[in-house]
Amino acid sequence: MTTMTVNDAISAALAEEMRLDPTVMIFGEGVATKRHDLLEEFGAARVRNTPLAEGIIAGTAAGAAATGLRPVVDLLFAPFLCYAMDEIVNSAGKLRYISGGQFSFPMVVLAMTGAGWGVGAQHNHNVESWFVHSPGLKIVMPSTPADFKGLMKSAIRDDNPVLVFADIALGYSTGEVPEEADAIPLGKAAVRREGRDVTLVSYAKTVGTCMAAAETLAAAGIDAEVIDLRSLKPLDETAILRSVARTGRLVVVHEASRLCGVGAEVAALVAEKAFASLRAPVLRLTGPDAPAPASFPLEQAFVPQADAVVEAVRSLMDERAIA
Amino acid sequence: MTTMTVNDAISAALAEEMRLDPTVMIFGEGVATKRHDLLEEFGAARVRNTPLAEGIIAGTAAGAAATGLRPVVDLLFAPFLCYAMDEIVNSAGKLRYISGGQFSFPMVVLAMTGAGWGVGAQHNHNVESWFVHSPGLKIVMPSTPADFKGLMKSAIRDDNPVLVFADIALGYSTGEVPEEADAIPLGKAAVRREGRDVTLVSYAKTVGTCMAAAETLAAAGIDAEVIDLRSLKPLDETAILRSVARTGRLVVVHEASRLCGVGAEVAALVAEKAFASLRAPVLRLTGPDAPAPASFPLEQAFVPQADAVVEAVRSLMDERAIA
Amino acid sequence: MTVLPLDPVQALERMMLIRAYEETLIDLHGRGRAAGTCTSVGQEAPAVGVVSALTADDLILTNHRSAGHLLARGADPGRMLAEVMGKRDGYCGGKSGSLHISAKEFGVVLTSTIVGGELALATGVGLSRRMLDKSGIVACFFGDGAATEGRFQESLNLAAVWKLPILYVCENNQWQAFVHRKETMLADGIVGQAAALGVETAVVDGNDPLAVFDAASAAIDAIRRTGKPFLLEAMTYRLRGHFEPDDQGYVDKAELARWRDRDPILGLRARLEREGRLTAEAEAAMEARVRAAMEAATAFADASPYPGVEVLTTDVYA
Amino acid sequence: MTVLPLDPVQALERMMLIRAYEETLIDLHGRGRAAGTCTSVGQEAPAVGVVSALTADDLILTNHRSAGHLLARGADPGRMLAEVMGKRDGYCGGKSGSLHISAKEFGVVLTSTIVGGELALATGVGLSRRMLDKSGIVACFFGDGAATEGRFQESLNLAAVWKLPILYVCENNQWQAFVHRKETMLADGIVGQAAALGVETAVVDGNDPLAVFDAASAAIDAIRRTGKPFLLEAMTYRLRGHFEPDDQGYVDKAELARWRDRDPILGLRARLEREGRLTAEAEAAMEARVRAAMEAATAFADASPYPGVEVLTTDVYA
Ligand SMILES: Cc1ncc(C[n+]2csc(CCOP(=O)(O)OP(=O)(O)O)c2C)c(N)n1
Ligand SMILES: Cc1ncc(C[n+]2csc(CCOP(=O)(O)OP(=O)(O)O)c2C)c(N)n1
Ligand SMILES: [Mg+2]
Ligand SMILES: [Mg+2]
Repeated sequence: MTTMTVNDAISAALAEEMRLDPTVMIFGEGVATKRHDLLEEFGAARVRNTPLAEGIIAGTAAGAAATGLRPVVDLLFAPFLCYAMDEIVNSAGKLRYISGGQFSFPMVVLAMTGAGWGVGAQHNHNVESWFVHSPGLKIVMPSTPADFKGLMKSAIRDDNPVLVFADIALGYSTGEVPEEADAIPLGKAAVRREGRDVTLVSYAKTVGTCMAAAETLAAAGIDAEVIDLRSLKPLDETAILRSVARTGRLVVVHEASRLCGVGAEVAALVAEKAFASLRAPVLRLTGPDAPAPASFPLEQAFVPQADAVVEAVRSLMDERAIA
Repeated sequence: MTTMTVNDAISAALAEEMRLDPTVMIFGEGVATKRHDLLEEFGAARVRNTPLAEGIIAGTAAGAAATGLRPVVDLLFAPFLCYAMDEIVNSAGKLRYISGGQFSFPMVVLAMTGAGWGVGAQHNHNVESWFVHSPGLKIVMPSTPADFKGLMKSAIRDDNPVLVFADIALGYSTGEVPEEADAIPLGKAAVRREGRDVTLVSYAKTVGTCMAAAETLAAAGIDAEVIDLRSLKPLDETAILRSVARTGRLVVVHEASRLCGVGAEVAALVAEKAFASLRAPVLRLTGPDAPAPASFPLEQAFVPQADAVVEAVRSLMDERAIA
Repeated sequence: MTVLPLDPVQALERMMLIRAYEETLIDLHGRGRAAGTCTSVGQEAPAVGVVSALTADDLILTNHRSAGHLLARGADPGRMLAEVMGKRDGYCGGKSGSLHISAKEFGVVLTSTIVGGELALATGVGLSRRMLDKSGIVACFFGDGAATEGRFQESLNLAAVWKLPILYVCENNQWQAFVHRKETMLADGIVGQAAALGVETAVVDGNDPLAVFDAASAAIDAIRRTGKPFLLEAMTYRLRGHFEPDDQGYVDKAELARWRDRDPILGLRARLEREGRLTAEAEAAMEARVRAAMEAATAFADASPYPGVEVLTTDVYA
Repeated sequence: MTVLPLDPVQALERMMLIRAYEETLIDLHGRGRAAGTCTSVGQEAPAVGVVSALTADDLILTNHRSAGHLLARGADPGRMLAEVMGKRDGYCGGKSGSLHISAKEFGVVLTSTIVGGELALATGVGLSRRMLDKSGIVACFFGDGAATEGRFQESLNLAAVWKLPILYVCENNQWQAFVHRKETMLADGIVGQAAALGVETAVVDGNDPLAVFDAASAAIDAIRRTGKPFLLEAMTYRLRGHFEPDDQGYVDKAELARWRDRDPILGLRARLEREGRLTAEAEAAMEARVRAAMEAATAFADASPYPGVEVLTTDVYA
């Protein structure tokens, strides 16, 4: 085990996969400048700066992926993906199907997202659910260094386009990472804490929020299970349903806004497939349906807090009538 | 009352609003060619063809809206919005908030979507839920000529960016439209059929599917209520909850794919706020999580059919255990 | 690999096949047996001229008006028709529709109906040629309309900066769906922009397949020699509407008539006749071969079954 | 409306204020009291030169490196600082952050931190000027990096075709975040592309505020006369890092030193001293005024409260 940050875990995954497979390369605005280690080790052909143009960066990745390379592109901040939607959604996500399976698109798109940097709504917008809604893509949004490393490795090896969202607030958080970390399969959730009274489903920074809430709840005798989705697509439906079947109660927590978010999907899934086990309403705690403010106290208020999770769970535990 | 098609209803709304307000204008690829009547009546300054560049079309609309005009832009097919995501989401949807309320964005984005034209996944992709998820936007997706006309008028008058999605399969469908149609307020669902046993929530072409299913169900003694959302944002939560409170059963039907779609939102809403009334699992019938195929029989199979709705409702009615 | 000089008689027959293919499709559409489509009637010369200048190693990206590029490359009109008709034996199993055919076996990769999509992908295909040390170049066909999407600038700029082996072929057919090019740009063509980005360019009469072949061959030579991209702008005209059916009510009749007089097939045929290189018998034989090919193609496509619904969700993920 | 000739001494003071504002911000950031930000240190001349050539009716769009444009236009440094610090009395109530200030009262509309966003919006602002018969023009500031986004082409092309009254001002500061311009384009500037689109252009020494003023005035005259867009490219240099803090470890030291020697403030000051138009007393008085202005601004911003959480979801919809 080594202790490393999320940012270092991403770098380590990149370096290891580039060592293993000469077709893996990385490019983006400032990538060669900022990832100087990779540039030194793998050279200027495989580690490239690009012009400032997200659309052609993603399009180049898709074209390269379809014809023999495994590109990783760094598009910096999630809202910038707006310039690359056509290439990601209409090309990378669809052209395999459209071509009747003639081509595949082994590529990775990296982007940061989330509150914590105070730079406002054009740099901070959690849009992962757009891509969950779109066909042909996979999406991961881990919460620990080990998961970032393991899932990043899987993302690079996967023959499909994978979007890896890094919650900016986690970049410098540290954690244990196995020395010879294996790839962690896409599509498997992690149970961060077992519990029998209520299931808390989350991903990215709000996993920590749920863990904190679970501690508080434990002190009050309420035993919360915390599920970290890690992969948003494929979604680990089994892990969610298995947990809710036991607990009968579900709160989904994420920073992205509520309407048609991943929380909506998880809640709808449970309302369909675990209905008989449900003993209380399914709650969602999410960021508000508003652009992200830059002002520090507002930005903090934007993110669901542990208090609110505790309160939500308490309200569910009181729904005795239904139990 | 006059009988007209959906396409004519949209044209009529445009003409009426352009007559009422000289700041209303329309532009897009081929708009002046295809809407020759508008060109004749309102002139080349207010009805314009553009270069083939969706991003700048939407950006121009946003800039114009912020400084005194009420532009309507036709972006043709929903997947082409991928080229305009930045302008719609990051600019039109966020800059009011970012500027602390200094600017508003009274603009309308028109696009066609949906199966029925056999032209494949880069022209047919139901992405309305992306915009529901994004702050600052309103979304309508009507099913009747009268609603298209009335909601289009409201969209033009609204001081916020409104996306109007037209299900291509409905373009030539006809219906009664009041002679002096008033604007229909955004955010109000329409109950197309009252019923007490189950609530079918839908929008666009699958409203017709639900109506057909309801007929079949009626013959079998099952009384379905059919709600046509019309506006996806604001979403008429009251209408949905009121209905489910009475029926205790919900099936959501749409052509867009399932994950993080509008159906997920409706199901999650009900699982939270009408849980106590629910007597059966909440079901969603949606298009598959795949790009839209072009081949006729596949394209047909892509869209939820009345049979499947009937079957889903029957399965719910059998859930006696829970009632 | 060397490319043989273009045999003008063969070029004529290829153009005739393209024309016949599209006329067959229009006819099938008229009889309700195929979906509407975008034809390239009048634009056969850039397809035949450029594609004939490519070697088997080269890759092609194209757009919604691609039948000519595919047929010039040797694709089977029967499998193409089957694709357009949504049949199982189409190149993409019927999933792609009338505008989208890609055929990996012929190096026709990633046909995009998002105008500009081919420009966005071309750089990646060029990059993989470079990185994998492949000898082939990439030919990317697009329209004058695509050149007004910002991806045009982005693609050419990246190709120039990264020195990617791409032949950009703009078929400037004067139309962008229902809008005349003159309404969307001040210049008469796009080479100025390419030059400003540092991309070498040439303009060619896009209704003369032999001139196109020569220009494309020179451009490809330059690409192979320098490793750098090149833009060839072929000036031509869309003789039919944007999408079948289309009454062309918005088209200037005089302009259309002028370009009809420059029909590339009639032009080459007249020239060959004039030069005594085409006899009436040879012509008749060509016509018969083309007719037979299209009859066989139609029969093949007709006989092909629709795909079963079980493939509705296959090929989404690798 | 007429614009007065630029008083070089006033121009100097304005540039000093901009510099002092940004140094204050860097200092506040260093002490943990303000978020990081993008400064325009070294690029004060295009801000002062162009903005001084505008009238009150003209509108400005700008980007993430906008403090100079705002201050040159007369915005209050106190309200600007308050905005950057997320305080209630900021121009946008604290919601916008360090990069996003728009101030309608000064005609500074729609500051975008999406690189290219200002280019996408400018055409609409130009269109509204035209359609509403407003006399003002639109000044759109953007960087050399923004010019590599496809929106650059799309914006200029539409402005050219629709004849929109827009002054595009490219502050070519040689850097695009952590990437040198030479890595992203083959030409040394972007006027070639604009010219290819039919937009009139000029290049100016972006470290000389008087030269910029003259060039901008001439460009604005041309826009008012012809109604057509114009692109002015100001060649300058980003003397500090992309975003504070930034150690500039990736910057070529010799290049940086060369441009430090061309610091626009030192340059103009030396020239005015040389020409006997600036006495030591006048200089001291200017410095004192600037210092006082920034002290007042800091005090104002410090005193301003944070917004209450009740505004978290206000201003989303009109
Ligand atoms: C992004 C996008 N916008 C609009 C369309 C609709 N459309 C299809 S073809 C076409 C015209 C394209 O013009 P050009 O690039 O010149 O090609 P041509 O059709 O003339 O061959 C348009 C507007 C599209 N398919 N994709
Ligand atoms: C669409 C987008 N991509 C990337 C960024 C990140 N970013 C912010 S400023 C910048 C550099 C911009 O360069 P330029 O346009 O030359 O302006 P400068 O910073 O040099 O003034 C980058 C890459 C962004 N804000 N928006
Ligand atoms: Mg064209
Ligand atoms: Mg720059």
